[in-house]
Amino acid sequence: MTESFAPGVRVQDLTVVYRTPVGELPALAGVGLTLAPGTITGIVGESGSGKSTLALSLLNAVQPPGRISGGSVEIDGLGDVVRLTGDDLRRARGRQVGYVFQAAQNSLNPLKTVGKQLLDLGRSHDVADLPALLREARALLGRMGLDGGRVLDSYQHELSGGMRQRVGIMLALVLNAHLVVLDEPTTALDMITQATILRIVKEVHRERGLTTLIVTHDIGVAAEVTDSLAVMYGGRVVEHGPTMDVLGSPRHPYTRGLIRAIPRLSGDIGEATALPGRPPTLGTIPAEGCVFRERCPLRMAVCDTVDPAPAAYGERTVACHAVGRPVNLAVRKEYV
Amino acid sequence: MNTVIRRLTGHLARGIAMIWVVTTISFVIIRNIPGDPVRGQYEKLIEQGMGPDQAERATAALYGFLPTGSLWDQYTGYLNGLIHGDLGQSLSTPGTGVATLIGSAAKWTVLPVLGGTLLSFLLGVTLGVYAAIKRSGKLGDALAISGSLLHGVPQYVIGLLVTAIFTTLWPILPAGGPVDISFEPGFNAAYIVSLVQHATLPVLTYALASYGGWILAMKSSVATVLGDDFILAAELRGLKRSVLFRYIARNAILPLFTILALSLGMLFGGAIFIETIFNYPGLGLLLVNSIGARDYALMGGTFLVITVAIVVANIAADLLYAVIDPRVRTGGAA
Amino acid sequence: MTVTQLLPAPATPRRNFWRGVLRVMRRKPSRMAGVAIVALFAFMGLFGPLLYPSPLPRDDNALYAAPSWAHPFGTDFEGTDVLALVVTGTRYVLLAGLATAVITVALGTGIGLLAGFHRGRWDTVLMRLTDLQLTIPGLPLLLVLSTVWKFTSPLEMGVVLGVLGWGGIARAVRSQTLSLRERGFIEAARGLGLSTRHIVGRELLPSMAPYIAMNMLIAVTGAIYAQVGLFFLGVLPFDANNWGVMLNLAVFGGGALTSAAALPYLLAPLLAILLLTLGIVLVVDAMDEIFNPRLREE
Amino acid sequence: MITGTGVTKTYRQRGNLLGGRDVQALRGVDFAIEKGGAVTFIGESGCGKTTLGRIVAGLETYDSGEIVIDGTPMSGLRHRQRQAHFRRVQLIHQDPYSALNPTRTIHQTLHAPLALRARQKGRSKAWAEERARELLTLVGIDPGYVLPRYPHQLSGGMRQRVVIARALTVDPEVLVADESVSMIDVSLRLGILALLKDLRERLNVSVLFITHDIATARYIGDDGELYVIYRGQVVERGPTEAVISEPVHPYTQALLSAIPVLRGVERPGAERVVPTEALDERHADTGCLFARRCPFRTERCESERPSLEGTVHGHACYHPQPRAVIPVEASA
Amino acid sequence: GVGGSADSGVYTTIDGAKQIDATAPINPFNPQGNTFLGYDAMTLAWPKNDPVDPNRFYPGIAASWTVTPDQGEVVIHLQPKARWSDGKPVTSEDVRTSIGLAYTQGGTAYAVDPKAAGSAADVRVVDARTVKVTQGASKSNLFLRNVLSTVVVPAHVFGHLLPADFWTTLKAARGTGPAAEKAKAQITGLAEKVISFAPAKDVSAGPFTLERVNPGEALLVRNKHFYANQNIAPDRVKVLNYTGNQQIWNYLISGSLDSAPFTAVPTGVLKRIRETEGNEVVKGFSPVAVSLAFGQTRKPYDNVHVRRALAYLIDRSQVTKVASPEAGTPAKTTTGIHAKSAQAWLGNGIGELDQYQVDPAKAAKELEAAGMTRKGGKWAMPDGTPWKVEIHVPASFSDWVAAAKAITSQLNDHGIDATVLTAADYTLYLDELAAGKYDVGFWLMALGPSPYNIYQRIYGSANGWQLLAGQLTHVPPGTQGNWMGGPEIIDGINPGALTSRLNAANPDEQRRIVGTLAKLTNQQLPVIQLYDYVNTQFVSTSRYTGWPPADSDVLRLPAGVWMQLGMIKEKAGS
Ligand SMILES: Nc1ncnc2c1ncn2[C@@H]1O[C@H](COP(=O)(O)OP(=O)(O)OP(=O)(O)O)[C@@H](O)[C@H]1O
Ligand SMILES: Nc1ncnc2c1ncn2[C@@H]1O[C@H](COP(=O)(O)OP(=O)(O)OP(=O)(O)O)[C@@H](O)[C@H]1O
Ligand SMILES: [Mg+2]
Ligand SMILES: [Mg+2]
Repeated sequence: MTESFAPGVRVQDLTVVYRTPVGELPALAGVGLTLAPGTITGIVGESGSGKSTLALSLLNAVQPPGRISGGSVEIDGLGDVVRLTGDDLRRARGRQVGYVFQAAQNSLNPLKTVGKQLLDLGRSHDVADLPALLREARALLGRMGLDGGRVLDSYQHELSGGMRQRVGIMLALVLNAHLVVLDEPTTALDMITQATILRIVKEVHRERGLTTLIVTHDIGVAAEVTDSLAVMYGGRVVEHGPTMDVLGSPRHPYTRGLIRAIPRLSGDIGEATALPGRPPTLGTIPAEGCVFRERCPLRMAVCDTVDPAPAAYGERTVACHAVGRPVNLAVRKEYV
Repeated sequence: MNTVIRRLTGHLARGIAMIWVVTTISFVIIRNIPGDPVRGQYEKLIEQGMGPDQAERATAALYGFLPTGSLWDQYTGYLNGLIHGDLGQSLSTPGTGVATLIGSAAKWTVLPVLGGTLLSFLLGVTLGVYAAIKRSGKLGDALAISGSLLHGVPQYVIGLLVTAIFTTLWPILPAGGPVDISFEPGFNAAYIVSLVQHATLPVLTYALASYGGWILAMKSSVATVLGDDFILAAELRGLKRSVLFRYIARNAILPLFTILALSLGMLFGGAIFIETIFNYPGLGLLLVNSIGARDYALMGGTFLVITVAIVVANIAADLLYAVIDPRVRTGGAA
Repeated sequence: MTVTQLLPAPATPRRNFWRGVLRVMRRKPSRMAGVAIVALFAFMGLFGPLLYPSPLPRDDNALYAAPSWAHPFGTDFEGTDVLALVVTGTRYVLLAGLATAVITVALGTGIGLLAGFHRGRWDTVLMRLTDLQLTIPGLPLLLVLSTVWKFTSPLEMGVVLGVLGWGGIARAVRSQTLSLRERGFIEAARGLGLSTRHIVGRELLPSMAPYIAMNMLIAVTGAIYAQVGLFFLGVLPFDANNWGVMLNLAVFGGGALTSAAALPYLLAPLLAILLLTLGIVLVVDAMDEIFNPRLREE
Repeated sequence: MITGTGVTKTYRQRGNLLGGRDVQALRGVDFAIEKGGAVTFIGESGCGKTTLGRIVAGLETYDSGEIVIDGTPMSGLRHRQRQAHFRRVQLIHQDPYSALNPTRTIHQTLHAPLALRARQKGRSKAWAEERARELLTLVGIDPGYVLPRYPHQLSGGMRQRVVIARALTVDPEVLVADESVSMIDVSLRLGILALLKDLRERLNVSVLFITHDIATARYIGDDGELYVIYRGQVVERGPTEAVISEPVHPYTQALLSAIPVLRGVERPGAERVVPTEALDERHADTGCLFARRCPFRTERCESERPSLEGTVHGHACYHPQPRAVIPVEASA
Repeated sequence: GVGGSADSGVYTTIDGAKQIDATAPINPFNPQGNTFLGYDAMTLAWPKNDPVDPNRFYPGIAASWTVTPDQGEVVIHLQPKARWSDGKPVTSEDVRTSIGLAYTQGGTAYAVDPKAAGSAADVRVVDARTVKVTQGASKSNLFLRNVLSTVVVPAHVFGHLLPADFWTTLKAARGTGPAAEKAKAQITGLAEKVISFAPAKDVSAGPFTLERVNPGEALLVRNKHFYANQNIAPDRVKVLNYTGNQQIWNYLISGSLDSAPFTAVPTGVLKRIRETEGNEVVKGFSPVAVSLAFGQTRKPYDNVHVRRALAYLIDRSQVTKVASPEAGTPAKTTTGIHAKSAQAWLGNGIGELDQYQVDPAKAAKELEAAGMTRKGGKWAMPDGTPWKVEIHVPASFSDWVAAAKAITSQLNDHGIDATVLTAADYTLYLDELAAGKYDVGFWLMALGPSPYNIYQRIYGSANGWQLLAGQLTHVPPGTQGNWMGGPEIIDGINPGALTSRLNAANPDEQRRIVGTLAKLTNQQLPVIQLYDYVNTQFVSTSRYTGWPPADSDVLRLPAGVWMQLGMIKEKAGS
């Protein structure tokens, strides 16, 4: 009873709080995000902006001391994941939603061979035909350019970083999940390996007809593979739209600043500038008003008091008071 | 394979050197213990109600067993004996070899030590997992604190309390000795039941005194493993709780096995209080008695055996780790 | 392009160390209880003997008296108040415990640091020494030593227990040192040409402080047990108001485990041990947070 | 000025039960760091970049070859003398959190080396205090805010600046920056790069920059030199801009090809090079080290090892060929 | 379990004399040997617990005996029905072999040295069941006692340990010259072989034989060839190890012991023991007393006034109450003799002795007489230095520790600074005591009934008098174990010489000497007698009856002997 379609995902008004010594603080504040079926969506943002928290929420797997305190995550064929509990939730994980972990380097049990862990996975999801599962795994690994038989017989420490990451992807897909979440799939890999993994992600996505979510802090990575891109800052999605559009003509001042801060191989060095100030942490996110205002070149009075609501501009969603005002619509020339 | 042998020989060489040093130190200390075994025996007999003449006769025999010669000669003689596997003759039980005495005592130490360690290990590990999982709750706190507390309470205190409870207040278990002599030794129900009954209190005391330590060790080990990414990854793959539990438990227990091996070694010498309180005829009691009787050879022999046990446990712990951890077994850093 | 001047974040007042400690303590009431218990024992150790006349009064007509208002824990074989014995006996026990802890920690930390910091030949030699210390069966050796050596003062007792017990800490401190050594800040300090004394004293030691402090407290309890245990076995010199001697006399002289008459005499020192352990355990619980500025300040 | 000739380093891995293997981290590396210059090393993970950085900073020994600091060869010196020389080279760690002692405030951290410095220079305590503020201001942070704080109370960017300030306390001539920005948030990264460049200009310090993100190399020293290192061997070397825009060695080309393209802003280069295999340390090291993975290899590559050739823009390859691999602006 | 020992037909007791060691041989000559006196180890006869006369016996293997008045010749008649547990009869040859084996071990009656007092000169087999033993020239009035105490072992098991020419060698050894020396060496050279000998199984002439032994217990089963089998009620005897009073108390409270040897019992525990159904306490005479002994060469204890002052200050009844309320009686006075024997030996003479009742005034006078001074309520030495009384005791003797503590408390009350110092164990204590390291220490004494044994403790080797080859010499203090360091002659009396005379003296002379020594001891106070022990035994009437009554003269003998004598009967209906 596996779905053979790419599910759509609708995240609405999602709020996640972490319990800290000074009380519960929101890591996600009313996040809304839609993943169109069959697309690759990227989430970018700086460290601590809530990317992983959002990714985990898709599996209702926010770890204590955090909890989802409001909102919903509707996944086609599963319903509202936030409401799922117990065995239903467990079965959804792995079977309907595959997750490739942030630190895939260490996402395998060091004491068991990959094959044994694959069998554990199969048994946990009541797969009747385990030999078939092994065959499928070998095929997937082979598809990603690995010797399936050898990899299944290996322990984690016998595999290189890139190989581990591919094993992670295999484990996320082997039960035929059609929604795949990849959290920082290439962090800690070097350039060449990263390029290989990204290529594999794209190919597998296409071949299997998946809905894919990639979380990364590297805009380059997102730009390389995604169809649509969401930019997060301080627990909010500040801009979301087709990747080419968001990168080509960023509207939110943060997105703009971020792109300008990326060191690039070509172009004028002098054009690049760092954003002033520093990214917020859980404790320094302002309680009211726009979270970005401290670093914003377009700061206005209203920003201090009112948190801008995301507004749709065509295919784009932007949460900024300054966007939509004619004066500020002008996009910097060099990026057009 | 060559390296295995090389490593093992290295271990052995170091172990033997260690044993030699400890033996030498203990030899020097033991030979300098004040107290004349002959006079001690004599007065002891008198105190036990024997007439002076009879006591004199009984102790006269001891003279023949006293070591003679200069300290150096005694030392070389002793070492020479050791090399030939001869631990010497006991003074307090003349005519009996130290090896025989130690052999019979070691038998009795192994039983409660193994039983007690395994029991406390199982108990502590189980509760430790629980304490780690519930660590932010009141129960976890309570378990952790009671673990530290129990870990802290000395064996003799627990031994005393256990004796008071199970032999006086509520006399359901024998107060001492290894086994009831009424039963024919061998593989028969009555004998084994008696054996178990007698071992129960020492084992219980040991288990109670040490399971707190296991709780703490396991708790911190589980906490580390719980923080490891692969556990969250496994959870996100939707693995069953039982599988997940096995992942946690196996990884958390691994570092504890080496501690287990080490503590088994230490225990051979550490059971003194328990064996004294329960009159359990193991190595600890043998050592205490041999000190009381100034039985130099026996003291030295017991000391040696205890030291060897520790050294062997150290080597075993090291090898064990290499065998059970694939990261070490198949070479390569994790 | 110029260097961006970062916006100053809202200034937080510079916090006092002790305020932080207080905050850590307040976080869990059990820790306050722990501090109170340890303080109580410290007080008894310092001033206990001054609270009672010396020699302690005794009552020939109330041998092994039952607990009462006058004698909350009854009296001993001579009719002396048991509570008074426990209180006045604290000093010896604590002093020996402290002496042991100081020696254990000083030797263990010193040797561990030296071995870990210098590595190479020093390391090999010191670690062999540590192995040796760990191989020597401590309790059996203590039993043997007690016949050679008259432990007349608590300090002597502490020295011997300390010399027999530093190995564990040395080993742990060494491995901590080795791992800290690889941390950037130690390497940076070396690269800056700071003196070894500075690196060890100012950079390494404070990072290991919670660990050392914890070990110190554990060493105190360990020493107290070993010491009380030896007195209990009766191999150490007699001192009427020593907890271990009290245990010994209660059990072997008074039959406390057999009849109820001497039970309070047994229970009083036992409770003292348990209470002290509890206090120390509770304080150790807070140790990590006290020494970690991050946990302390939050 | 620091030069290295034929620097070699082999790690002998202590075996566990099954024995270990030796890792050749550096195989005869030549380099030169000019005063006030910028030298960048790039390469895949494990190719020996960090090892080289640590050797230059005097934190690691080398097996053979020679390092000469201002004309003094290091190998003949005693430990103390060597240390004094190496004090002129300061390493800036990748991880700004572990590089600062969490139990010490920034004031304490900066004060220790400054006090030492004050003593050497015969200056007063007040000088040290003043200098701390000066240095913090120099690296672009507010001394009043930072000095009394513990590292955990600062952001990654601030911590990295403090680390740099600390390195500057001893008036170094060379800063070795090993992946110094990779752990810092994207929005702050440029700030640090700009700072390093600024220091080069203002204080005339040289920077040895180690990174796997080639783009960042441009921002420190587009006037500097770029070394591409592969399995311990320098395979291409030249002026930064030249190597980036006209890479000659297939390995360099592969590295540059792997850099993600900012679609919407750039388009990929036309002749991207993809290696045929993943890096494997166990590959034979006869012949060209890259041969196994090289799409352009010939028989010669597998038996003979090319050495670095060329003066301004050198490369170690039998089939050098410039290829257009780097992304270019989408429109311009 | 504990209940297992309550099986009918099993008699459970504790052997207080030694650790049961499973590896030791079944050999009465081995100090740890697995034989149990009165059960499977038999002596010729069993000494009665008489306060005065050491030569009163119950029959053992010897059914009867005759002795000449000077104890020159003892003729022993064996039990006519006595047989070994393997069915062979017990013969005179067995006795002779046993005596031969005893010679290899040395001992008073069987000393190879002909000059030793009370040694046997000749052993003659008169007939199959009669043996005659003759005493050598240097006579001892303990000869009969020593001969009758001979342990008898089967010649067909132990006989091969003696070489065929043993008796000729012995004869040669009792001569003089190099040949005798060589023979002596040959005989003592046998000692180790005899001790180490481990018979495969127990061959006993007693009521039981050893069935098996483990490290803490031994099981004996009935010997069906025992000559008085009709007297023996239990089928089996379980002997438990003695490890401490604690353990005995527990056994008693659980009701699992049929009888237990002497143990010190605190009042509270005694009450608890009595509460257990069937438990009874039997008290009797025990010729042992505990005292405070002085190193008389050490200042200020060299001064008799100081010793007397201490005697006047120590409240012996309070000390007894604190230390041993159940198993001790405060010493009536201090004579070196147990109060009960003293009554018999001294009669009205007791009244003339100083009782040393507590009397601070007298004590102060004595101290002043010794030149001691009182400063700020504290007594100081004549030279003004502080006086600190250090009382030494072995840590393992809890009643001694309590007594010492009580004494120091009393002394402190009277302005004398006193502390208790313990030695880690008894062996160490004895060693340091003998080395003369202590001022004041505890000491066991009054080991009766033989007056020689009693005074030998005070005026024997510990005080400088050595009996070597029948010759009495006095060694200076601090040498050869002379730790008491008393003068050789006091008021014209040489107490050591008198003591050694007790050995051979006739009863009248003995009485005179004892009188003199008691008086001397009372005045000179080489020791202050604190309390006399009371033999406190526990028996249980729940399984057996017929226990010896209080003050019975069998009380100090093992229960196995009580059985032989037909005392212990199975309780009807149990
Ligand atoms: N266990 C936790 N306890 C308290 N706060 C937490 C916890 N985990 C995350 N947070 C906080 O929640 C916020 C979002 O964290 P999250 O891990 O989702 O960020 P991220 O965008 O994935 O960052 P990174 O790029 O570093 O992975 C951060 O401010 C973080 O400090
Ligand atoms: N202390 C060491 N002991 C043994 N081998 C080492 C050691 N340090 C580095 N190596 C090995 O030397 C080689 C070069 O390592 P180095 O750290 O210099 O690489 P790197 O280029 O800095 O890699 P990365 O990009 O991952 O930081 C690697 O194969 C590494 O495994
Ligand atoms: Mg994340
Ligand atoms: Mg590196």
